[in-house]
Amino acid sequence: MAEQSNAPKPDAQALLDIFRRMVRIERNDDAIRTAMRRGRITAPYYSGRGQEVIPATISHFLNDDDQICTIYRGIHDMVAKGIPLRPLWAEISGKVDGTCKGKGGPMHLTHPETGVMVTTGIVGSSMPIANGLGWAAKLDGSKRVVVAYFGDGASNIGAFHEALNLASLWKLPVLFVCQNNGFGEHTRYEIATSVDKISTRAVSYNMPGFTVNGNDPDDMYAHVHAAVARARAGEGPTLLECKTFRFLGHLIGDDDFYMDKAEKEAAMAKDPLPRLRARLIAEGHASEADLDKLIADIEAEIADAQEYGANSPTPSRDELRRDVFAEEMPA
Amino acid sequence: MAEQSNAPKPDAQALLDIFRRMVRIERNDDAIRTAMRRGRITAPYYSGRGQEVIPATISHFLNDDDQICTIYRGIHDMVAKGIPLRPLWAEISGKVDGTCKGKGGPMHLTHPETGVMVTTGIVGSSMPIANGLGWAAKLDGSKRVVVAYFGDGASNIGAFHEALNLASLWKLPVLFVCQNNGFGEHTRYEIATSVDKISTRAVSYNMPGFTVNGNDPDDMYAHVHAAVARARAGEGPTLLECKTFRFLGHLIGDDDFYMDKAEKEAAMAKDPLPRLRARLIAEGHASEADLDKLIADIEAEIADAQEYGANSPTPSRDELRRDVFAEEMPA
Amino acid sequence: MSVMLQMNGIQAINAAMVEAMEADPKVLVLGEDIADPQGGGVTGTMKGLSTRFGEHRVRTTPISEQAIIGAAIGAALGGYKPVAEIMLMNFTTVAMDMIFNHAAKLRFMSGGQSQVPITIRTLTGAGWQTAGQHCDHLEGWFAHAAGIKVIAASSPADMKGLMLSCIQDPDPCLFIETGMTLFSPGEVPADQGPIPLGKAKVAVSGSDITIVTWAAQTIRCMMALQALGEAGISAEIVDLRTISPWDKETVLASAAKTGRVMIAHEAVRDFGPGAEIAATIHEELFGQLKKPVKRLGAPKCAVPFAKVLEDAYLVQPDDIVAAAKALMG
Amino acid sequence: MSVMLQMNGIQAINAAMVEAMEADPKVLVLGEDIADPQGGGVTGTMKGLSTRFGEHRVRTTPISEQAIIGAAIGAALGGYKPVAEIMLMNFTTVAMDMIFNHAAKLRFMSGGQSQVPITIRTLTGAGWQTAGQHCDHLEGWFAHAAGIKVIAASSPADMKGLMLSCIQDPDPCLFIETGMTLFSPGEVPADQGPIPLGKAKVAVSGSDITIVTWAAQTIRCMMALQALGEAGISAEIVDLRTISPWDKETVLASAAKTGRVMIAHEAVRDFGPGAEIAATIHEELFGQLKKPVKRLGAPKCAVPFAKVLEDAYLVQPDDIVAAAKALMG
Ligand SMILES: Cc1ncc(C[n+]2csc(CCOP(=O)(O)OP(=O)(O)O)c2C)c(N)n1
Ligand SMILES: Cc1ncc(C[n+]2csc(CCOP(=O)(O)OP(=O)(O)O)c2C)c(N)n1
Ligand SMILES: [Mg+2]
Ligand SMILES: [Mg+2]
Repeated sequence: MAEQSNAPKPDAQALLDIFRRMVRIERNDDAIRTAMRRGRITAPYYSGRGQEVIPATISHFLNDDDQICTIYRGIHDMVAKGIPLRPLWAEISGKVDGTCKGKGGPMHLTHPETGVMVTTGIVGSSMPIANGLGWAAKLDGSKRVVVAYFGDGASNIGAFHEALNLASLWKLPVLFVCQNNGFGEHTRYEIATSVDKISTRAVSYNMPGFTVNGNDPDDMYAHVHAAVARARAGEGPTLLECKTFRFLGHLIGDDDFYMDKAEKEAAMAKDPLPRLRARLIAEGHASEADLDKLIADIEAEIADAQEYGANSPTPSRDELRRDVFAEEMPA
Repeated sequence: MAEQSNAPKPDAQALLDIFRRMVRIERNDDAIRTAMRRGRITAPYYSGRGQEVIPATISHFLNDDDQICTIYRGIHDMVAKGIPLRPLWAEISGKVDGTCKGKGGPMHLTHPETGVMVTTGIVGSSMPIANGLGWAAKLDGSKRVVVAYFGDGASNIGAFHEALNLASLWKLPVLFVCQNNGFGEHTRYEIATSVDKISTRAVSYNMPGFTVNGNDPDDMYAHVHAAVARARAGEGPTLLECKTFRFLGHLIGDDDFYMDKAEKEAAMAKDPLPRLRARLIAEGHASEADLDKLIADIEAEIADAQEYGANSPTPSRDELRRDVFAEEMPA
Repeated sequence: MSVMLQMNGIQAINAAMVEAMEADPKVLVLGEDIADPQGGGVTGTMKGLSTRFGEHRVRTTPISEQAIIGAAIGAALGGYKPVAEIMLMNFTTVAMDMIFNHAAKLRFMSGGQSQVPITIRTLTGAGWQTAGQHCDHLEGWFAHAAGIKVIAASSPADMKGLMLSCIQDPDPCLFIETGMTLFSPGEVPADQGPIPLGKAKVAVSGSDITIVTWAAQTIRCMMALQALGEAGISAEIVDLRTISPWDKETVLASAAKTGRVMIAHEAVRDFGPGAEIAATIHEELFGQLKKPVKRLGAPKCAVPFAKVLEDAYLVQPDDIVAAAKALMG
Repeated sequence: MSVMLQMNGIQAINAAMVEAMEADPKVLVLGEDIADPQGGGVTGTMKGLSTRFGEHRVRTTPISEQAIIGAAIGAALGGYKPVAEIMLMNFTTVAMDMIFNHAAKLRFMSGGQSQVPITIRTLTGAGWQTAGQHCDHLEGWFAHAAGIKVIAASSPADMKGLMLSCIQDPDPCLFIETGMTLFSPGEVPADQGPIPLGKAKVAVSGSDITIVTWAAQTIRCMMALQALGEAGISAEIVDLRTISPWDKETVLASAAKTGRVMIAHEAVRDFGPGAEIAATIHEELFGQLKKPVKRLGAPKCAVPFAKVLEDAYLVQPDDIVAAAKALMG
């Protein structure tokens, strides 16, 4: 999309890393949906199926101490970042060994140890908080970068505007990553958004902005490479609009009457996951057996995590008095 | 500033109309400040001194049934629009004959009869409401236009973003008029605003946006002419950034330590009011005597209004139970 | 006797909307996903309206709550009667300036020149594991604000009648829906007309104890009735329906009759709406109560995700029975 | 005995800021007009800080309240202790999502992994004719919210001590300033250290009647003391200082002693913070009070502009005296 001559390209190792992250996301998503179908998990679940390339490529460039703020549709972002699966599963199962002791659930998964700082259920609210983490990174004199994930619909809410203006003024090391999947709930992009490309809005903040093919690891690689380098160099934020498609509706259980069937089928036919697999093999970076093994290992890890979550105890009602404040509330 | 070849130019009558509105604004502002100094009016007062050309030119194009939503610094906008001065003075004096029975005061002056629909004390909040009035105008099948006035600082708040996006999507007949006076309270433009020109932000909404010399009646005339025509034709909103300067600090009583003295003096030396007067005479549109007479008449009108406000009774405490809801609250 | 129709809250509100829009071309609808191509709202409560009345009157908006309420206010100032949806009550926080500083105050600040006849519909309520940011009960905030009425019906008939009243009311109304009340079926008279705002309903008559409640909590109080009966306790359930302005007369009459009062709401107990009602009852019936007013509400924490915690968070029928027994003891 | 300094609230808070920033490099300041080139805040309360500690620690922001609180939250998650200013309390409405859904909840929703040690300073209070959108007292809203502490000191010494505690507190604190309390002078011990949150202060001891109050209303209660004395009424004034969590122990002890209680606050009376306190006193001291608790607060309307109306809107010393006489009679 945007021109990037001499753009850096992912080598075999990078592509494999991105693929591995994508598989973890997709297998994990599949396992969650299966568990939901079987009634083993009861929770509102917003799948990121189809959007894997975006966080997988971004996380390839992130260090352990880099941070993300994400949204209700964010488990793909967290898995890409490296959140451990056992406490993730315990959390979405509402158990004490969950990242949040079962108190936050899938919409508020948090794991500061791996840089998963905030998961919000409020459209737009990841961005202002990411700024503060960026400010802290800057004050620390560190090279940390912070990623604020959000959707296309979120680009129309006030918090987007305030956050991008401040980040630009303060030259904060933040990547604003819009996962433009074409819909906000049931509403098509063009009904809600007055501009053709969300990246255009970067102009309002004197910030670089790019529209990227979010399903293409090459295009993502080049743009994320540049944006992360810019942030680490103290040159400030970048807005990346990553175009993708939401395969599974707004939330599991929603029917897709509002989607154009042909458009949806065409998008799903270009599923980036099998495409990357085919490419890895075609380009000789891996054999079918290698990738099967990689997938099998991941599936085993997920099965173990799921088991762990299922076996973890449920929280006691005393938890209602804990973590409201640092000190426990009186009984 | 923006190129407008073949731009329409104000004729003598238009210039005189603009001048007359400016004089009413300026004389009225002067009278308010004098009354405050003498302790006859006690109220926070945000003067529009220096910014007269903007609402004077805009109101030249407005019909009686066109509407404005303005801000705490908005008396110049209302006077230009034609709010009657007697109830205005009664209002700022806190009296029953005030537009709002003394309940709103200078920051919430309202006069729907002359199209002064909302005056808000909250930065940014004139814009979302103006949209609704524009929507109503459209639903009515009328040609009414609505002006949302706001400041440069307000262009950084979320409501600006949400309002402009919606107005563009719905093609609402709204003029978004930013009176860029270089400061938001004590904070210089560039400390708060990441983009050189606020008009650039129109791009984010696929909306026409122009930076206009807000102290130049010709430049204003051409741009307002086009924007109003566009709105009346059902073609949607326009963002006009009108560059001006705030002569009297943020609110009366504030000292101007935060302003660059040379910059301020240079701006005040270019006071648009005497300049327009000189031009009217130089171009032969009026004589000194004509203009002196015009000013004297306005001063008499203001003196009468001030007297009216002073003599109006104070409201009874029963007013606390009225106008909360349509029905009176129980005592 | 009028024909009774069986319907749930969604259908009842929808019926009110259809009637109101038929009767008055000034009634508008706006909100996220609200038109038919987007499903008529996430709960489908507005289904069919855009098809029937046109997308100029029933508009899907961007995710821009300030712009939604702002547009509703402006349209109201322009003579319309907009019904705006804020999808969930927690999202009123991003539109709070528009609601509190503007919608609720313009009449007063303008000395009565402006009126803002808008209805804000919003959904909330725990029980669906939507956790900390999707199901708070904030009616106490709005009840504390001047210039806005706060309504929360618990039966389909009340929903229809109160929605009709909200739409026609000359002032802003916040109409609170909950998953539980929307999905519960009930009987609605075919000719159900407007039900006056500000009037509570004695949903169940009784003599031992008064339970003041509203919204989904009314349903949970009803679920306690059998156990209360088995314990020999005759409970009078007063469904407040309008939280602000609330119906002191009905509540005080019931409280004076029973001398024992419980207030049960889903909102956090601490500094919650029940405090106003309890304080007023104590003030007005000083020395006449047999026991201090008991307030039941949520603990002071965010709504938890885990089902066991969410169950513990809510005021359950069992909690009501236990509190009633203590009041009797 | 420590040396006493004479200063007003602005100077007291400023002194707390200087001490806190000296002692802990993690303390940051942000807000509109907050750095010295902009005057150190509209009240000058932050004056000198950016010059002394650098503009990287004391940052003037755009008019973007969501961005301000968001940046504070994020910096807190990153290990800092930001003191953010929302210029006036009414403007918290544009940042309410950040405050209520995020700052106050992140600890709970993360199961204790996150903490948000921010202090939000905000100014309010009628009496300056700033009318409907500049002087509401919304502490009741925040007190109803879980996960945030609400503080409103009335004397310079308390302001210093409580500000020091807010900054060091591991949780979000809303620190409410008012024009009246900021400008009133008082004595502050030179070595004034942190004052614990959650502890009320018996500002005046008395035996006939307990008056619970806070913020500028404390000063208006003090102004009633002479007339109360002349009427032979010995009033005990309990300055709550922390509204949430509030000091039940001190309030109940005083109420039990006097048997007559008045709660006076500037906030709207209806569904206001006084209701929680009144309800609790009635619950805990049932049968022990001589009179029902009297609640004084603003009428349910927007703050009016006209001086006569604004005076009538506020709970004045005379209103307190009249209410006290009624309680005694
Ligand atoms: C302030 C706010 N308004 C409305 C919602 C309800 N809501 C949840 S997700 C969503 C759609 C968001 O769309 P987008 O930003 O494109 O993200 P996506 O879900 O497509 O990833 C909406 C409207 C919300 N959570 N927060
Ligand atoms: C939401 C909000 N934040 C802060 C304020 C305080 N405030 C009043 S005027 C003002 C400056 C506004 O600047 P600008 O938009 O440039 O308008 P101007 O006053 O220069 O006309 C500020 C910060 C407010 N009224 N509302
Ligand atoms: Mg989307
Ligand atoms: Mg300005």
